[in-house]
Order: sequence, then C-alpha cells, then structure tokens
Amino acid sequence: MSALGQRLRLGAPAALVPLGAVAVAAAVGAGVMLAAGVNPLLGYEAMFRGALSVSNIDFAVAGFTAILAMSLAFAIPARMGEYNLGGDGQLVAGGIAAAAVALYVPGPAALLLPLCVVAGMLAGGTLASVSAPLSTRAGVPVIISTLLLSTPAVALTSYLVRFPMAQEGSPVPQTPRLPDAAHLPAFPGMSYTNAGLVLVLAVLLVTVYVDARTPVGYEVRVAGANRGFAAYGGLSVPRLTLGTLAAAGAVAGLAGAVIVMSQPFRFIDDALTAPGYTFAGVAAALLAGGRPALLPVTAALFTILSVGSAGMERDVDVPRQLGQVLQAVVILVLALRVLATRWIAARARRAAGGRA
Amino acid sequence: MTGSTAVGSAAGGAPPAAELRGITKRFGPVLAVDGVDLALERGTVHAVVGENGAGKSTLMSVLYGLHRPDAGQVLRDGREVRLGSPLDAIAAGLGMVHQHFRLFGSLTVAENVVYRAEPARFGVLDRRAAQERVAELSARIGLDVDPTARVDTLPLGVRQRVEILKALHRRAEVLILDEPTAVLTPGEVDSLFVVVRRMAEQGTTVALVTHKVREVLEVTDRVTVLRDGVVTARLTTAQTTAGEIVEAMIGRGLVPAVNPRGAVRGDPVLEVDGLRMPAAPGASRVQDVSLRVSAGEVVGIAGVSGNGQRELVEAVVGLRRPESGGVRLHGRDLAGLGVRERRRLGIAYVPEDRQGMGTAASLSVADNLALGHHRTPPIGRRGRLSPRALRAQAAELVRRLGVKTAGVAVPVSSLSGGNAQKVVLARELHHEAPLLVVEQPTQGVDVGAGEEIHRLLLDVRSRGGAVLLVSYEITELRALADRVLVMLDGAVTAELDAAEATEEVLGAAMVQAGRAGSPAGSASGGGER
Amino acid sequence: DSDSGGGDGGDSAGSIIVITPNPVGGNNFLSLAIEGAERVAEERGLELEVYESTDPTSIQQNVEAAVREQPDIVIGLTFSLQDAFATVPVDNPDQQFLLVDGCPDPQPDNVTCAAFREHEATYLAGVEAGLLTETGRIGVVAALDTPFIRRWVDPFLAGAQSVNPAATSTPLFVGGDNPFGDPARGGAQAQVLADGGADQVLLAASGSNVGAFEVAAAGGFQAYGVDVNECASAPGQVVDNVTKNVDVALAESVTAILDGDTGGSQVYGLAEDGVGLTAFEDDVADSGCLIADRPDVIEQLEQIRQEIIDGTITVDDPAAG
Amino acid sequence: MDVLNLAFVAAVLTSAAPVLYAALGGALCGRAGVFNIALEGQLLWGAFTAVAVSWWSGNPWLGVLAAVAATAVFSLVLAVGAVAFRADPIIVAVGMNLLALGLTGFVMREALGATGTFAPAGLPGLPDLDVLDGVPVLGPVLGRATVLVPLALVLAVVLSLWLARTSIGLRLRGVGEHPEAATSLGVPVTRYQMATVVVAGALCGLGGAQLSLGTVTAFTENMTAGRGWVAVAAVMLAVSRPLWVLGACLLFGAAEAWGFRLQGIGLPQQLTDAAPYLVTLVVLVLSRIRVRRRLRAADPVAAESAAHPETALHPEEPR
Ligand SMILES: Nc1ncnc2c1ncn2[C@@H]1O[C@H](COP(=O)(O)OP(=O)(O)OP(=O)(O)O)[C@@H](O)[C@H]1O
Ligand SMILES: Nc1ncnc2c1ncn2[C@@H]1O[C@H](COP(=O)(O)OP(=O)(O)OP(=O)(O)O)[C@@H](O)[C@H]1O
Ligand SMILES: [Mg+2]
Ligand SMILES: [Mg+2]
Repeated sequence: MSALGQRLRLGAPAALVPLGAVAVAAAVGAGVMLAAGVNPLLGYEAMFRGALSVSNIDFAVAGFTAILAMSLAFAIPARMGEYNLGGDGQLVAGGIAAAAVALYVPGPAALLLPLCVVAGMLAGGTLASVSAPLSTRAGVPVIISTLLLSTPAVALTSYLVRFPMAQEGSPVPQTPRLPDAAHLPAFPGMSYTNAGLVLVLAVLLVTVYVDARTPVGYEVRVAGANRGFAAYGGLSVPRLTLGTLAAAGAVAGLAGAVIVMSQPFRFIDDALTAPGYTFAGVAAALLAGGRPALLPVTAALFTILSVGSAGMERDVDVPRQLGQVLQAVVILVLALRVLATRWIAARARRAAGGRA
Repeated sequence: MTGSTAVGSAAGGAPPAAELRGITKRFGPVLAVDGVDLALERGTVHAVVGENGAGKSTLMSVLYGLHRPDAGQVLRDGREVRLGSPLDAIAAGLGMVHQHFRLFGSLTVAENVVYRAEPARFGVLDRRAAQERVAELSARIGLDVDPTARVDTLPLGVRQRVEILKALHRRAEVLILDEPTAVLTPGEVDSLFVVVRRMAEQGTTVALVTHKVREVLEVTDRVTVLRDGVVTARLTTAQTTAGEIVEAMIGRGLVPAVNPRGAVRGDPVLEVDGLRMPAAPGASRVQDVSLRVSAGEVVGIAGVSGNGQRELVEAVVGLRRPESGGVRLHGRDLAGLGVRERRRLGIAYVPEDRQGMGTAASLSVADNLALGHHRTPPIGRRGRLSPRALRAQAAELVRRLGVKTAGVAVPVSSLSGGNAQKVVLARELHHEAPLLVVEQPTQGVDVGAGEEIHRLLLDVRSRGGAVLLVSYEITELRALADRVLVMLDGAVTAELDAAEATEEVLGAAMVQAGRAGSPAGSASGGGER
Repeated sequence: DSDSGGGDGGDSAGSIIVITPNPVGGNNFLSLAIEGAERVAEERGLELEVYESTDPTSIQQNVEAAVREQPDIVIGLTFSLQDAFATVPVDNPDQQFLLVDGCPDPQPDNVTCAAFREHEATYLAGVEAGLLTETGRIGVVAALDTPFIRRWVDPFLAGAQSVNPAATSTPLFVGGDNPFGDPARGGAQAQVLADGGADQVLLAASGSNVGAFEVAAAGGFQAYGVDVNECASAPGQVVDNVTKNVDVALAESVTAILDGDTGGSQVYGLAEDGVGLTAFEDDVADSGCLIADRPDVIEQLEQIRQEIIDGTITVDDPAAG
Repeated sequence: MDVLNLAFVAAVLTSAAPVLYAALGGALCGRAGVFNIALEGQLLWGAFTAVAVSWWSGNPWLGVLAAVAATAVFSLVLAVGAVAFRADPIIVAVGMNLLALGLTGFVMREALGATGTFAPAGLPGLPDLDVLDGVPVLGPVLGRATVLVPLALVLAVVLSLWLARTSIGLRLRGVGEHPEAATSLGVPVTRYQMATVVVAGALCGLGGAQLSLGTVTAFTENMTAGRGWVAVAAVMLAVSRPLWVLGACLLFGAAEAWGFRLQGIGLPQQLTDAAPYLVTLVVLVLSRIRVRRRLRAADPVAAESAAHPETALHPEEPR
C-alpha cells in the first residue's frame, strides 16, 4: 500500500469524528430547543446570524482571535501530554503587561505596538513557565499547577487594575484608555478586526510548521508519547516542558495583549476572563485532537457557539447557556474518537497481518 | 537440581488434567491460534514452545479464561468447562503466572496472595488468617516468603514465588507459567524449577511457556511446539533433542552465532575508572568499577540482575550521574555531558526495558527509528526536519534488518516483541557508533530471532566497534563476549577471558557472596524501610 | 434583513431597548431598572427589549445591535456602558441614548445621563447603624473591592462614626471565582463579622447576599439591604435598606427624552428622592423593617438627610477618586 | 478554647464540607485508577438538583436524595466515557464541567424561571443541628451546621478504614494500582471503576446538597465557584488518601477563613483570594518534592513521567 493511500485511508475516518461530534451536538441542541418551545431552525439561524451576519462578524472575529490563541495555548503543551488549564492567568498577565507598557512607556506606534505585544507574550510565557520546573523538578502535574497559579494571577491583576493602575475617578475597575500609539491597527471599516488576528494566525502557522517540520516538533511528540524513551534518546524533557509551556503562555499572553490593545483600548477587570475564552480554547483544541492545522476550524466553531449564543438569546429568547451545552456535547461526543481510533488501529493491524 | 525423574503419564484411561481441543482464536484478521489440540496430563510438566507470535500466550490465555476462543473446547478432568473469565478458570482449578508479574507493589505478600479470595468476616479482611495461609502454603512447597513484606521491596525471584502462592491459594491444580524465567537469575531459575518439580510430584499439572530449549530439556516431561498458530510437534522430553525442538520451532536447524575470537583488538574506546554511586531505595550501589572496552571487542558484564549493572550502564550513557569516577570515550572525559552529547560523540545504547525506554509504543516505526538521528542529515538539516527523509530512512532500516512490519507508519505497538527489539537494534546500529552498549538483547525473543540478533552484535565487533554487553544469561555471554566481568553488589569481582568463562566458573562468581535468588539487599535498596 | 426582523412593524408606537452590563438575575438594581422600563413602556405604549451582556465585548456588541434596531431610545445601565456610550452615539447622531448610573466624558449631545448619589443614602444607613449598634462594631459584606462598590462601604462607616465616634467597621469582600454569585462565601464572611461581634451589617454583595441574610436570620446580626426593600430576606433582622429609585429615574428620563428634553445630566441624590432609605417611605410601617419601630431614629435621620440636602454635611464620594 | 476559636473551627468546617465530599469522591476515583477532574461539574449538578427538588417537593431531604441520585447518574458520563470507552478522562471531564454549568443555568431559567440566583422565600433548607445547642465545644462548632457537615468528617474516616480493612477496599486499591493484575484474578476492573465513579458522583451530590441546602439555602449560577477544582488539588495533595484529603480540605478551609479575617484587618481582598491557592501549591510542591527525589535516585528515566496526573494520584511510587 502506498504511503499516501495509507494516510488517506487512515485519515478519513479521523476527520469524520469531529464532524460527527458537531452533528450530534446540533441534534441535542435541537432537542433542547424543542423542549424549550423554540423552533430549532430559527434558533440556529439566530445563532449563526449572531456570529456571522455582516453586522456581527466584527465581534465574532475578536472572539475568534482570542479563542484561536487560547486553543493554541492549550494545544502546544498538549502535544507532549501536558495540559495547560491556566489560560486565564496567562491571558490576564499578558493583558496587564501590555497595558502597563502602553501606559507607562511613551513612544511612537512603531515602537509601542511591538513592545506591548512582546511584553504581553513575555508576561504570559513567564507565568506559564513556572509550571515547568514545578513539574520536572517537584513533580507537581502541570494540569494542577497551571490551574492553581491562574487564580492568584487573576487576583493580582485584579488588584493592580483596581488600585495602582486604576483610572482616576472611574467607578469601574479599569485602566485608563491606552494611548493611540498602542492601538492595534484595525482592518478598514472594522473596529475589532485588527492586526491581532494577523498575529495570532502567524503564531498558528509557526506552530503548525514547528510541529510538522522541525526536530523540535518531533521531540515534543516523542516526549508526549513516552518520557522514558525521550530521556533515553537524549532529549531534555525539562527543557521541552519549559519550552512548550513558555510558548503556550506566550500565546495566551498575546491574546491578552491583543484584547487590551483593541476596543475599548483598556484593561477592564474581568473583561478578559468573563467571556470564557480559555475553556472555549481548550474545547477547540480537544476537538482538533493532535492536529494543530485543524485549530482554526474548531476555534471558529466554538466562536459561533459562544458568540452566536448571545445573538440567539437576543433574537429568539433561548437562554445563552445553550451555547455552553452545545460546546459540552461536542466535547463529550469526542469520546467517539476513541472508538474511531480503535477501529483505525484494528485496520492498521489487519493491514500488518502481524507476524514476527 | 534438575530433578529429571520422569513422571510417567497418567494411567491409561484417566483423562488429562486439562485439555484444549481444536482451539482457534483470531484477533481481527490475525489467526493467532488455529485448531490447536493440547492435553496436559496430571502431574506432568508440559512445555509449550515456539517463535515470537506463534500463539503460545494466546493459547494459554484461552486456557485461563482471558480470551474466549472462536472455536474449540476446554476440558478439565475430561469435562468441558466454559471459561468466560479468569474467575471461571480459577474456579475450575486453573492458575496462571504471567511473564510480567501481575502483583500489587504497594500491598503485602499476604494481601497479594489472598486478593479476590480473602479470608474475611463480614467483609472485613482477616489479616492474621491471610498471613497464616501464606506461611502454610510456602511451607508446603518449600518456599521461604515473609507474608508481611511489601511486594515492591522484594527481588524478582521472590515476587515470582508470590505469584505461585497466589495460584496455590486458589487451589490451582493446573498451573500455567508464561515465560517464567525471562527475568530470573540463574539461581532463581534453579530454585523455581525445584518448586515446579515438587509441585508436579504433589500432583499439580504445569504448563510452561519458554523460549529456552535448555529449560525444556531440564524440567519438562512433554513438549508441544507451536508455529504460526498450529502445532508442529508433540514430543516426549526424554526422547528428544534440542535440535529437534528448534527445528520444529523455526523450521530449520539453528547455527548458533559464536564469537570467532582472536581477531585484532584495537585502541581502547570506553574507559571507566573508579566509578562509584551510592545505593538508594530502588537503586543498587556501584563500588569502584573500572573497565575498558577496546575497538573490535565484546566485553560482557555477567551477574545477577540488580547488582549494579543497570546503574553502571546508565552512568556510561549519561542517564545517571556518578558520585565519583570517570568515563572516557576515545580518551575524552565525558564528565558533565548528557545523553545527547554522548550519543553524538559515539555511544549507542540498547536498553533492557524496550517498552519503557527503547521504544514509544504509540509512535510509528519510522518515528521510533529516527530518535537520535533526527537532527542530523538526511532527516534534520539546518533546524528543519524532512518527514520524507525520515520515512525513507526507516524503510531502508526495516529492509536491512528484516523487521516484519506492515510499513513504517504503523505504531510499534503492533509489532511482536522480537521485531520491536529489532527496531531498537536497527536504530542503534544505524550510525555505526564506535561504542555499543547492549543490555539483555534477546530477552523474550525467540531462538531464531535471538540468533539473528547475536549475529548483528558480532558484526559490530567485526567492523571494529566496541560492544559492552550486559546479560544475565551465561550462554549468551559465552557465545558473544571476548572477556567477561562479573558484577556482585556493585563491584567487579572477577574478570575472565572467554576461554576461562565456563558456565561453572561464571555461575560460581556471580553468586559468590550470597545465595542466588536474594541477591543481597542491594537489589531492593536495603529491604524494608 | 435584521430590519425586517426588527419587529416594530411600522406601527406608530415606538420602542426602547435596555442593555444591561451583566445578566439581570439576582441583581436587585438591574431588576428594578427593568421594572421602571416596563412601567414607562406600558405608560407610553412602547415596545421593550432587554439585551443582557455578559462581558465588555458583548456590551459593545449589544449596543451596536440595539442601534441597528433603531428604537426611540437605547438605554444603558451602569458605568460599564460608559465606554460604549462615549463612541457609538457619536457615530449615530440621530439615535437617542440614555445612560443610567453613569455618564461618558465628554458627553455626546444625543446622550442623556442619569446618575445617583447612593453614597448619601449609605451615609444615612451608617448613621442608623451607629445609633443602633450595641457592640460598637459594624460591618459590610460587598462583592468586590472596587471604587464603585466602595460607595456602599466607606460612607457607611463615616455615617456611623458621625454619631458614634467609637464605632469600628469591618468591610469584607466576597471575591473568589464568582463574587456576585457565591452565597456560600458571602455567608461565610457574614459569619466572620457576626463572630467578630458586629451587630449592624450592610449587605451589598448581590447574589452572594443570600448567604449573608441567612446569617442575619439566624440572629448573627441586624442587616441593611441595598437597592430595594430586602427586609423580607431575613424577617425581623433587617433594619433598613439603602434604596436607589432607579425605576423612577429611568422612567422620568425616558419620559423627558420622548418629550424632547434630550441631552443633559440628571443627578439623583437625596434631594431628588433618587436615593433614600425605606425608613423615609410612607408605608414604612408595613415594610417589615425593624426601623419602623424606631420613630425616634427616623426623626433623627430625617434631620441629617436635610442637612445633607442643604449641604451642611457633605458626604465623600469614594468613586470620585 | 475560647468562643472565637470555636467559631473559627465552625467556619472552617462549614466551608470545607462541600469540598471534602467532592475530594473524597475524587480520592476514591484516584484509588480506583480513574482521574476525575469533573468534580466541579458534579458538585454544581448536585447543588442544583438539591435546590430544585427541595423546592418542588417542599422537603429538603428529598432534595438531598435527589442530588445524590442525579449526580450519580450524571457521573455515568465519566464512567461510560472514560472507563468503559477508555476515552481521555480529562476530555470527558472538561465536557462534563461545561455541561453542568450550561445545563444548570439553562434549566434554572426555563424550569424555575430564574436567572442568576434562585432563592425564593420558602425554599426549604436543611435544618441545623440545634440539638447540640448548649453542648460544650460541639455546640458552638457544629450547632449551626447541618448533619451533612459532621457526616463528611465521619465519611473520611470510614472510607479510610474501608479502603484499608475490607475485602472490597483491598480489591479497589488493587484495581487502581494494577488493573491487569486485578483482571487476571477475576476482578471485573471496569465494573469496579464504573461503580467507584458513580459512588464518587453520589458523594459530590451530597457535597452539592450541603452547599446549596446547608451552607446556604439558594442556588446561583456557577455557585461552586471553583470548589471542585480545589477538591482536585486536595486529592493530589493527599495522593488519594481519605484522611489526608480531610487534612487538605481543612487546610484549604482554614486558609480561606484566615483570608477573610485578614481582610477584616485591612489586607486587600484580591491578595487574600490568592492565598489559599498559593498555600495549596506550596504544600503540594513540598510534599511531592521528596517523593520525586526518591524516584529520581531509584530510576532517573522513569522519574521523568512521574509528574503525570495519573501517577500523582497514587500513594505508592510507580514501580
Ligand atoms: N490482544 C491481541 N490483539 C490482537 N492481536 C493479538 C493479540 N494478542 C496476540 N495477538 C496476535 O496473535 C499472535 C499470537 O500472539 P501470542 O501473544 O500468542 O504469541 P506468543 O507465542 O506468546 O509470542 P511471544 O513469544 O512473543 O510471547 C500474534 O500475531 C499477535 O500479534
Ligand atoms: N492488545 C494487543 N494488540 C495487538 N497486539 C498485541 C496485543 N497484545 C499482544 N499483542 C501482540 O502479541 C504478541 C506477543 O506479545 P506479548 O504481550 O505476549 O509479549 P511477550 O513479550 O511475549 O509477553 P508475554 O509472553 O508475557 O505476553 C506481540 O506480537 C504483540 O504485538
Ligand atoms: Mg507470549
Ligand atoms: Mg514473549
């Protein structure tokens, strides 16, 4: 069997799984809407309109940018079997750092824009990096240390934005509006769709490339498959852990920077975490499985579900929590992936005809 | 020691203790076992042998209720039994000891023995009764086991006794041993066989799966040979020869690979000087070990497992940092260098633990073959990795070493043990590193494949490579090594030339200071804490 | 297409859209505002829609969605909409906007503002607490430590100390993962105050209040509600409420705008009867509040209220920076 | 002990109880070899069911029963998904947490007609242990708590003894430590694990009921507010040992209660918010670092994978 043929045959059912998950979720959602006395067609139409109509696409793109970034923040360490659930903390760390640079460092846009972005990425990356030695030296699982570090990080930024960095006289906990030089340039005619999208897409491309076409990507996969094998092969698991977590945190920090450098151009407490970008990103990454190139598709889906559900609530009065329910169902139906994987493995073995 | 008193087959007419009739088992498209008949006469020891993947484990799993056969019957004392699960098998008086022990490390010996068949009052465990039961059973077959010891503090040989006690506690009359000796030291093997013979004398029927023809000859009464899922021979041990058994197993005679010796020895490649490492829980100490391996030389390390060999090897390849002492490669001090640097300088390494270390089971054959070569051309070039070159190189290696696989894209988990081992060897031999460190290269590998692997190692020697070979098998060391060093409690206690290294001398050197089977406290890191 | 789906069907009756910064559920202030909107909508025969936001991005989105529906007035609730109301109205000069409880700076011409001086009423509640406390310890449970929420914290102590200089106050903030909806934490903090001897406690923690009222009901302390009459939340244990007549303010402002009085900024303090205490209401006797039994205190409060209105007493606004 | 200290103990117990139930459930799962980070969702599910059924039936005990039953049923998702189908337990749990959050909010709105908070007058809550009034020590400590609070403490002890001393406990420990070994002795591993997950769900149901009918009498959207995640941390801290879980939960409860008191003397709320998490993390690091060092000395290669959540759930070092 040719390698290509094999890949096609093995790949097809794998790609069908996410579609299946979405279909089942759509059916469940329709059932829920019927139970709530809403025509599911109208409900879904409202949901899509809420996200994708010309008038709403601008916001949807903002959501997509953030969710895509957060899905990368989860997916990168997941390649080596580490789960980063501390996205919220890394997101706000990036946001507050970018805001601080914008507010306290004078300079022209040409200087300030990259500086803010880099500051955000550094802050997010640094926070996430803390979990690497905690894991490789102290044996605290990344999934738990990222989570435990997130709450204090959110609390700390919350403190900063309420007191030292607060806008004078504002009753809302927020920083002053960032200077114009720190506003990400928006696409013509848009206000939320800005250079942030380009940055995140660039990061995506780099990730896909590194994953598939560089020794580092290979090493990360090896470490994810078997730590003992990686150590035996001379790979530095601590360094890979640090690298993937730093990269993940940097992407989350980038998302935070992009959010504060977009409308309304300030760090508002809660604004970064309340929309739930982190878990939407986790869900998108899980849906994409180990294929970074699928992330834009799954992130778009979860953007529609989360941004669109607000439109659905506005237009047909279905509680927006339905969006969460649908996301959950998509993730749960992914359990099917296991069945599909088994099926694929069985076919592979059949093809092998295995005899030693 | 061998107790070769032939126990005659059961009186005519009495049904076999256990019998398999026409057993067929498929895994998907793989026909693992194909219409096999096997009769185990009461009170006999019955060998089941065959190549890797011949279907031995599958057949035994059917007998133990782990697999349900697609066709065929299982009979106990002449009556058909339906074995839906191991529970049914246990109820029918069957017991099984797996190659990889299935023990709970954190539990005590007594808890392991009575697990799932506990003496209890109102659901509350009766620990006293459990311990007494263990004491009673071990006395019966002449074993010495402390019922209150945590299992993970015990040497492998003792752990295996616990496995046997488990079966006896369940009143097993038919005991299946799947490759019981693969991880045992020679001394441990001897004492196992004493126990096996004693059990047979007491009426227990034993089915023994093994790759070692010598063991077959030493301890069994009957032999069944499997090949590709069918029986190719049924033999009576007393009337057969090693050659006959091997012929039936692999379809040809075996020409053992043997070191031609005497070839020119080159410059020293590996020099180890005064290496020391402290003992730690779970790790043995290494005491002042010095050794030298020259180009074109195979140096064997003999010894009972757990006497510091693993620690020594890990210090050489860079996985473990010595407390003091030096390691030099071609005269260059390797202190402070990690695995990667050492590999680059020319150390290849075939580890003992091929599942935990030597391969990543879920990754493809190609990915497994690339590790360590992924940053050098043709695969890696200026920070980039060429998936095409990676696949091409893998295909080439698979072809060259004759790895049986459906392709380089399938996961290593779909390969048989022998073929997985070849993948490891292929990768490590590929770059013709000046130094090859090999541990237990043929463990669990069938004789045919084992012979091929031996040839590959000797090829390394003949092209001028240096080989450091750690093995627990004396025959392997005698076949391959130019010199043999014996390790005991972390120290090199003897150095023998190939000519001097007879089985008797080596065996004696390996167990000098202590009784085999409990290789000093070092194996378990000082016993209980 | 959203025009056709807009649903005003071309009839002469207009419409208003209210945008909240958070989900309304459990938020007394927002529910009361919606009540006011419902009332005025009925009076004027308007169609009413409510868009609930969940976060700043959705606020912006809701404001723009509302503008597309072209209602008579787009009504925003609270300061959180201030940023959106600073920009969107400039791009939509023909649309009238009303911001309740906040005001953008600079204020576009087509934005009308209605703001409250709740700190004045909080100060009065503090006076009440200062007079009634037996332990000399008072407390506040609030959702978060933000300048805005401090309006229910600092003046409470200031008021108490004005009549009882020895009074000490402990403010506790719920915080955590869900500050506006974690009744267990709210309750735990109320219990801390009760254990610490506080006997007069203002509860300004939105959805987290539920737990705190339970502590009051169990006799932990006497409580003060905010925004609406909450005396039924812990019968016999609630002294009074800092009320904010946002319904009145909203209805008045809508009426004014519909009548052509647009722009400008109306401030609702004690003087305008926009904020107050349940104690000052005519039906205080039926309010279920403890203060109903203390006409002496009410009298004293009336007097201080007048002094605040007169400017004899000035109450610091913690949100003013 | 003076009154204030007893009140402090009471506060710690009350805030620890729901977390303790969830963490005991998580610990059981850990011992059975199932990684359960769905505790947050399970707790929320229990809290909601308890309030809804208590409201409809007028009987809080029915609410508790319903919470136990409903959460047990909910946890079948994990049991079937992660145990029977062998799907990644983390993926399943992320889905369950999201589902619980969305569905409770959705149903609260559609069926109870409330958004945000549901605490109607007359919602029946669980009674306090008034009988203890006047009893020294016990009175001030438990008098204002429901019977579910002392029950949680008792359960921690009972579960610990049960695991150590009973046949089933022994089998469960074996199932978690070495499933193949348990299978080969005829223990139906999958069934044991599924049953454990369901029992853990029932425990979370109790925890949820204590939260929404005991600690307070109300349901608010996302009212668990991270308590389930704290329970996950407690399980790791305790490496699945019930008595240690008890200690970890009390530690967390104490850190939180101290936080409130420190806030009372002027520390910023945001910093006291962070304290319990940082304390947990520090204790976690200190407790694991020794194990880690031992592992590394024994086997530097195997130690590489020792930071994995699955291995961190077992009291025993991996072999
Ligand atoms: N669970 C399984 N699923 C699929 N195929 C299997 C399974 N178990 C065994 N096989 C296949 O069945 C065949 C027989 O395997 P089995 O394990 O019985 O061999 P064996 O004789 O024990 O080999 P070894 O000497 O390596 O132990 C092999 O081709 C193997 O790949
Ligand atoms: N679940 C499985 N799926 C596919 N192949 C399997 C499976 N289990 C075993 N095999 C195959 O069965 C063969 C024998 O494997 P096995 O596990 O028996 O190895 P082993 O070293 O012989 O150990 P043991 O004899 O103790 O079982 C190999 O070819 C292996 O790939
Ligand atoms: Mg086998
Ligand atoms: Mg084998």
